[in-house]
Amino acid sequence: MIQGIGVTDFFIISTLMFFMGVYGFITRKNLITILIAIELILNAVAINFVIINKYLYPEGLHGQIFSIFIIAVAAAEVAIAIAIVIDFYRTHKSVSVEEGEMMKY
Amino acid sequence: MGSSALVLFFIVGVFFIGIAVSVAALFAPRSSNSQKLDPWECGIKPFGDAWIQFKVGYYLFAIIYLIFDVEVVFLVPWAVVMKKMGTVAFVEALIFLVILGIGLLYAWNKKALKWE
Amino acid sequence: MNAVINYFSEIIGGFKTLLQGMGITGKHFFRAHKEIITQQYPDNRDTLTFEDRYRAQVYMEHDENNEHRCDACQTCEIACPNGSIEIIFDRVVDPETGKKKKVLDKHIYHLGMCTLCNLCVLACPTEAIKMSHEFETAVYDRSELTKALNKPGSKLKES
Amino acid sequence: MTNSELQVLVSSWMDDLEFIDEGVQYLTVTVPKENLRDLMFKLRDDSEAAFDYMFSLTAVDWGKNRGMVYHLESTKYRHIIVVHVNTEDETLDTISDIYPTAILNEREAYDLMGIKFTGHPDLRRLFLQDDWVGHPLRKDYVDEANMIVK
Amino acid sequence: MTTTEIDNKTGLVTQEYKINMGPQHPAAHGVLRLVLTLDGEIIEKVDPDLGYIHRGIEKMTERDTYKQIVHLTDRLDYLSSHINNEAVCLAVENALEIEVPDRVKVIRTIIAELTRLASHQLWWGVMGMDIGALTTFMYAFRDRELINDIMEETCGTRLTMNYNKPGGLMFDIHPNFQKRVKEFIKHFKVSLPEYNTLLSGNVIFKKRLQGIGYMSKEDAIAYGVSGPSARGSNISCDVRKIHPYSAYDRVDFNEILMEGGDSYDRYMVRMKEMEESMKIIEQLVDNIPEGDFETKTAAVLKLPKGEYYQKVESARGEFGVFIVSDGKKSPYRMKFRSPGFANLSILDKISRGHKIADLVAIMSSLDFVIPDIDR
Amino acid sequence: MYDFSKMTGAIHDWLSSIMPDLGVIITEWVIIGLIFLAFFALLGLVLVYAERRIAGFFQFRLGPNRVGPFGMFQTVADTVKLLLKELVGTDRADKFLYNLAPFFLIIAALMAMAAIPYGLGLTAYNVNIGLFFMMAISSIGVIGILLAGWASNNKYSMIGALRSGAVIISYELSLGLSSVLAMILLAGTLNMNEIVMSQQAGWWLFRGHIPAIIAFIVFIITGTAETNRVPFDLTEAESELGAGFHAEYSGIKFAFFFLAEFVNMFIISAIAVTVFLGGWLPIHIPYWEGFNNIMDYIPGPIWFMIKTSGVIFLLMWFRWTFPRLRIDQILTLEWKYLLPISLINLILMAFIVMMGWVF
Amino acid sequence: MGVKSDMKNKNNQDTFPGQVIPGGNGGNIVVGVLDQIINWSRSNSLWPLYFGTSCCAIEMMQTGAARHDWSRFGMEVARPTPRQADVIVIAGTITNKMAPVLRKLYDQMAEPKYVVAMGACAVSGGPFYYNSYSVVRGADHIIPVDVYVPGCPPRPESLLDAMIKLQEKIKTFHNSKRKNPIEGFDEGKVG
Amino acid sequence: MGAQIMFYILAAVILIFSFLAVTSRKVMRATVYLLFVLLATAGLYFIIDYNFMAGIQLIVYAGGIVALIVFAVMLTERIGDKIEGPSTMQMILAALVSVIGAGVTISVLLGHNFKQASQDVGQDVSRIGENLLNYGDGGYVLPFEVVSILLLASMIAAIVVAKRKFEN
Ligand code: SF4
Ligand code: SF4
Ligand code: SF4
Repeated sequence: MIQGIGVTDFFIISTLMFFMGVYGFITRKNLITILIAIELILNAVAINFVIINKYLYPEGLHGQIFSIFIIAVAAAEVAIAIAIVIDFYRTHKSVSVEEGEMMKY
Repeated sequence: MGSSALVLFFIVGVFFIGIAVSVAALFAPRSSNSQKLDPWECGIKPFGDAWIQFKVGYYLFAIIYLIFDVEVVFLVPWAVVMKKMGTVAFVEALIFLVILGIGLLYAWNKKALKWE
Repeated sequence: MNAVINYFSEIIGGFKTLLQGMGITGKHFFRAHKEIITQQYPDNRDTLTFEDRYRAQVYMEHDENNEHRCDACQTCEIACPNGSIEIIFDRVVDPETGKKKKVLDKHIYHLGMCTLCNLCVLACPTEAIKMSHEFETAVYDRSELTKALNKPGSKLKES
Repeated sequence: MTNSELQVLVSSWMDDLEFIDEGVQYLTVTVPKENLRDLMFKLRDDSEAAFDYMFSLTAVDWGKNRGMVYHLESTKYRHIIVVHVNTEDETLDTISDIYPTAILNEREAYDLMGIKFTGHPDLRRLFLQDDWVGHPLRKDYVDEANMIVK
Repeated sequence: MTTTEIDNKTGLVTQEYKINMGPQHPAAHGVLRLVLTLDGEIIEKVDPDLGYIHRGIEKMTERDTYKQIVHLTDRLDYLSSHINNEAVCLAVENALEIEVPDRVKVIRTIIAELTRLASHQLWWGVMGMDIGALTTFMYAFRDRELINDIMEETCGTRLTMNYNKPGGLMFDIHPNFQKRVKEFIKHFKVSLPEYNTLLSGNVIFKKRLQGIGYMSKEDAIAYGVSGPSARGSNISCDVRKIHPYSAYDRVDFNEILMEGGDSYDRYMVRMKEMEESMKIIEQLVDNIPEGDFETKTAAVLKLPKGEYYQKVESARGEFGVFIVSDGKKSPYRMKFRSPGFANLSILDKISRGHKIADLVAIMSSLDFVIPDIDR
Repeated sequence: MYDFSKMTGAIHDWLSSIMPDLGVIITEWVIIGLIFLAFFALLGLVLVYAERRIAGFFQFRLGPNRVGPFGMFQTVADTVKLLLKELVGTDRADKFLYNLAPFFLIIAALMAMAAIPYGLGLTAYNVNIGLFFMMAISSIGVIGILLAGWASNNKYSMIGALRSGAVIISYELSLGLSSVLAMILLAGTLNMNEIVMSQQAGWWLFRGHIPAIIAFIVFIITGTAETNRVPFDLTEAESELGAGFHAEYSGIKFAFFFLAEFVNMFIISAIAVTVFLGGWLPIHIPYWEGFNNIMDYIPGPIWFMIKTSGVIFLLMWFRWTFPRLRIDQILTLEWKYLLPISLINLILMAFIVMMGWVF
Repeated sequence: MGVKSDMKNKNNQDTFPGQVIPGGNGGNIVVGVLDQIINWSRSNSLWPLYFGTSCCAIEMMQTGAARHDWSRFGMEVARPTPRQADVIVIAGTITNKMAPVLRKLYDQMAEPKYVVAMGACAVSGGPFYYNSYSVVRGADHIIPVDVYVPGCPPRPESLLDAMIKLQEKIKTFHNSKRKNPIEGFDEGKVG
Repeated sequence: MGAQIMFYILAAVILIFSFLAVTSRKVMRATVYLLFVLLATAGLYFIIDYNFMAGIQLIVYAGGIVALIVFAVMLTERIGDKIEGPSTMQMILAALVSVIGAGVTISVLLGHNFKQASQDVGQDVSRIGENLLNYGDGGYVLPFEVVSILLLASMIAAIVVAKRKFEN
């Protein structure tokens, strides 16, 4: 536990990170950058879980284990997403969303 | 030392490179000419950029790797407590491993492990 | 089942060849003190010898009276495939016979171009030029490689 | 097959072949350039000739005209024939589809002798730079800049 | 310089990915430049760009005398320099109908086989390096040094010996020659099995070469491939057997033939050829007939008008000399049929669909010497 | 067994007696930083020198022997030269990433070195997840290689980087799965020091039956691949790709890659020693009490270094013997041979541990 | 393309076609302590570029091989890329087509860089000086050469001797007064 | 003290690079910035002594996911090109959404008083392991096995997608 740093500080960081992710998710058109934004969001959530575990319920492990699952899910998601991105790229020669919409992917 | 060691080594690394590079940048002789900054390609002017799409079969390996990587992560806590927990842990991990083994076999079967 | 057996026998067979290879290199490593064949040039400069026929550059033999045998016949110049030899000669009138005769002024030899093919030496009718073993020929300036083979002040040996 | 048998065989295909007897080692035949490809096909495909191995292609500048000298050998019978073909206007038919080994060799001939092979898939300079002027193996080639004549 | 198009079969957007391999590249064997068109790491097209070492030797010969030409051929395929010399000398001797003494023939043959051994050793070492085994190079060069010593002792230089001349040899052999050759053979009989254990048997090496660069018999003939590369595809093309010259008609040796046609077979042909070369040398070295080492010839040789062709088997394949003479002291036109040139022409065909790493292996197995190709 | 934590503790106490807390921390940091930096640099120098000399002995030659006694200053000269060599790169590169790439490699290597147990109490970063930490940190280095190859905008670098990315990440699996996990099963802890201590009765290599030996072999193979050395040196693959991913780096920046390669080799060897060969524990032979007692007098760090050198020598031996594999063969080797074998081996090991069949 | 001919005089060797780029620097006997250290390190760590074009390359390889072993001088680290190399040993003939390549490689090398011309071809065109239409008469028309080794090919000891002479030359470099020898010589124009 | 400084530095790194990651115009750079964010997050875990979490963060995120994204970028991007930025309208909208969302959340967070636990419980991998494999109360054995199914499924999905043949 860090002296002088409260749980709220962590939450603020993760919140900001989360909403930056949201911002990126909305504004980006490139599939890979969208993926990056999603990663930011997931990471923010994972931080939250860990911090809740650490600061609020240190005896338990739920937060941590939950984070681990989040990371696992994130990995699975990225794996599929990248496969899709590359497949998308193969068919459309671009990874921009707009073209994807055009082709009714 | 606790995790502050990591900070220390981070700083050491940055300093190490920083100092070395700045010594080189300050004291090394320099020259310039019109060809120096071309990429090296066996002494011939390269055809275009290297940054064009490069089709390789590598990425499938990277994807499968990621899945297995997560598996390793899950197995680490298991490995640590395996000695203590005995049969239960063994059986559980066995199920876990078998399921992923199926995945590997599937990939093998689908020729995803074949380089193309 | 066969596939499984093949799978493992392949691994083991492959492993064996790898170990054999390592055996060869390992053998040489551990016998290195006996087998090292490095000649430590330049430390061995004194003991370094070459075969008699070794050709490193052309030179002209001079005897103790500073006399050579080249009569400026230019055979070597013609024989040389790439013009590494140039004979500069004077025509002097022989006082006895009254005929004009060539006398060597300079036997120019371009070491930087010579291919050490030995044709000039074979061609020379008087065996005036030979091949030397002087191999430390590196220079900083190319013009040093152009030499006059006859020493200053040398004369044709009367025979 | 001996040379004379071969000569009989080859001359039975075409009329306007000339055989050279003076100063040659192998059976040597001169073919008009129109018939070159026909002759080559025959030489390769005829079961008795079976010249499947072309081991040398030489472009020669004869002064008044230029030509190619083809050396062929049969890997089956081990007999050798030499084919001469001359051209006045610097064009010849390619034989690179008959003998793929000619692909590079004809490029070389084009590069150094300037003989143009019609029908060659990719007739570029082979040895010299693309902007080189002239064809150096020609007898009349002079190059003040790059050549020091002894 | 990239073009984009959609490949209909796979739907992949393929771009022509062109990459220069050479002229300055560790695997270029000198200065061969290959322009590779790649699809990922797969080679789609190999376009050799020659001429980086084109020295115009054929033009130079038109101004040199026949005796002078010999030393230029050293510089063609410098690894079989002696064999190249021999080709020119034989051509000139045939043209002038000079009968060279038996002794010359035998010595020429021995030295030619030594040259072949040295060339194959170097090839073996470099092949190992190309495949990634760094030590083979040193092992090969250790043994090569011994040959170089013999060469230096008898011929005067180590690499470009210029030991032949029309009508005979430049010198007689050195008195130690036979002894040292025998020593070398004894030494190399121990080393060659080591070569095989270290590299030929190695599972990695085999996997790298087997099935790579398959060359069918028909293709090989059509492209004019000769030498060990062709013999790997089961083509009997050894000039030493078919058109024997020098002393090859009196020695007993096998022409090595392999069925497979892939890089490993080409490799094995050369490995076994080394044994055959040793066999030839062993047969001859004790039986060098007494006699003169040269036939006296005129100072300036003039070939009668006509055309002359002489083929010999160099370390890389069939080396030919074609002389058109107009009766002067220099040839009217002289053409060298270099084995590497023909062998190179098939490179594109056999390396398509392979990977870059395979290309290096294929190039090694074809054993190029670039000045030989460029002339 | 001498416990170095006593010594470090004493230094710490002494320092805190003469200066305030902050001062103590800074002093300790400076000392440790300098020690590790020096060790790091020295390691690079010595390993490069050793590699060149050993290569020489494999090849009937001497290797560098003219600069200083036995050529020992050869690598020093090289370093000074590289330091004073111009830094050139292409103008077509992505400058920021191009310059960033070496940091990943060097810092990852440094951090991994921090977690290695050199002796009892001699670990800069003695963390409870030591081994896991090493794996984690080593997976960062690959990003450096990928970035270096990509940012150079050189086709050879690009191919080299892609290859090495594929190879390194693939082999990380076997490294983690078979070898490390299998041994964690035996040791029951992730802490490097505890792993060493758990081997007091004997090295895991011998106590773990055949699975341990298989794990060791797999570890050595994967370790070679992780460090991009022959027969897995595709990244550089001189005969194919020129210099591979660092083709555009010159001078000291290139030296970093070189250095990182050699330090990584040391790290891999150190892990092998820690996990399989009893770390800094002295060699004990059962029933040879006298011998064992003598061995005990040799300090732990020396044992550690001796064992590490042994493994490093093995890696060098590979390098100077084997030809290089092709990229698809490397991946096949990993995915079709090493990974399945590792998985089965892991289950076997788990079974053995469960039945308590360990010596 | 290629080297332009300004003068042509077949009898005078010093007027090869084109301009000769002088090998620069060196020749100072008195150098400072710092210079000494720097020069020591540079001279003892000469990493050659993989650059062999023809026959001489074999002797260069021979020099790297066990018998002569230039690794004793720390020279066995042959680098394929010019960025990391210190010295080009021009082992073999340089043709007009190769000249721009050589120049480019030299230009791409990081400072300090040295050049050794090995063999008659690199020194002067050697056997191909006369009658050849495609050979550059001496590598110093393209890049400045520090040391010339004649011979065809020079034997390994000769090359080692040249390398030692290069080391000696480097030891007299005055680093602060260094000048770039190719300055003023059609910078980057060849090719 | 030191940890506090570290926290602020890491927080700054996270925020700055998150921002750069979603605004950078070059994809490879964005990826690298993401990597920095993830590394800094791992750093956060390290300083609160959740070492195992940090390790996972490094190994899966930094070593796995980012490497994979780098691969994808290498394979798909014409990276010399910059990606086009969003339209101003879109940017303002997105910024508005984000800022409002963040504002609301933060104000809620600040308003709420969290009951921080007083004692610090040491974390060990074995504890996680025990919990993960425990099938009793508080055990996660079911999720543990489910994850394996998830991974299997995702792997199969990825392979199917990647191996999909192109139909014209
Ligand atoms: S050895 Fe040859 S090249 Fe040299 S001068 Fe004599 S004839 Fe000319
Ligand atoms: S050296 Fe011999 S050949 Fe040459 S000019 Fe003198 S005498 Fe004549
Ligand atoms: S100097 Fe002689 S050996 Fe060297 S490259 Fe030129 S011709 Fe070949």
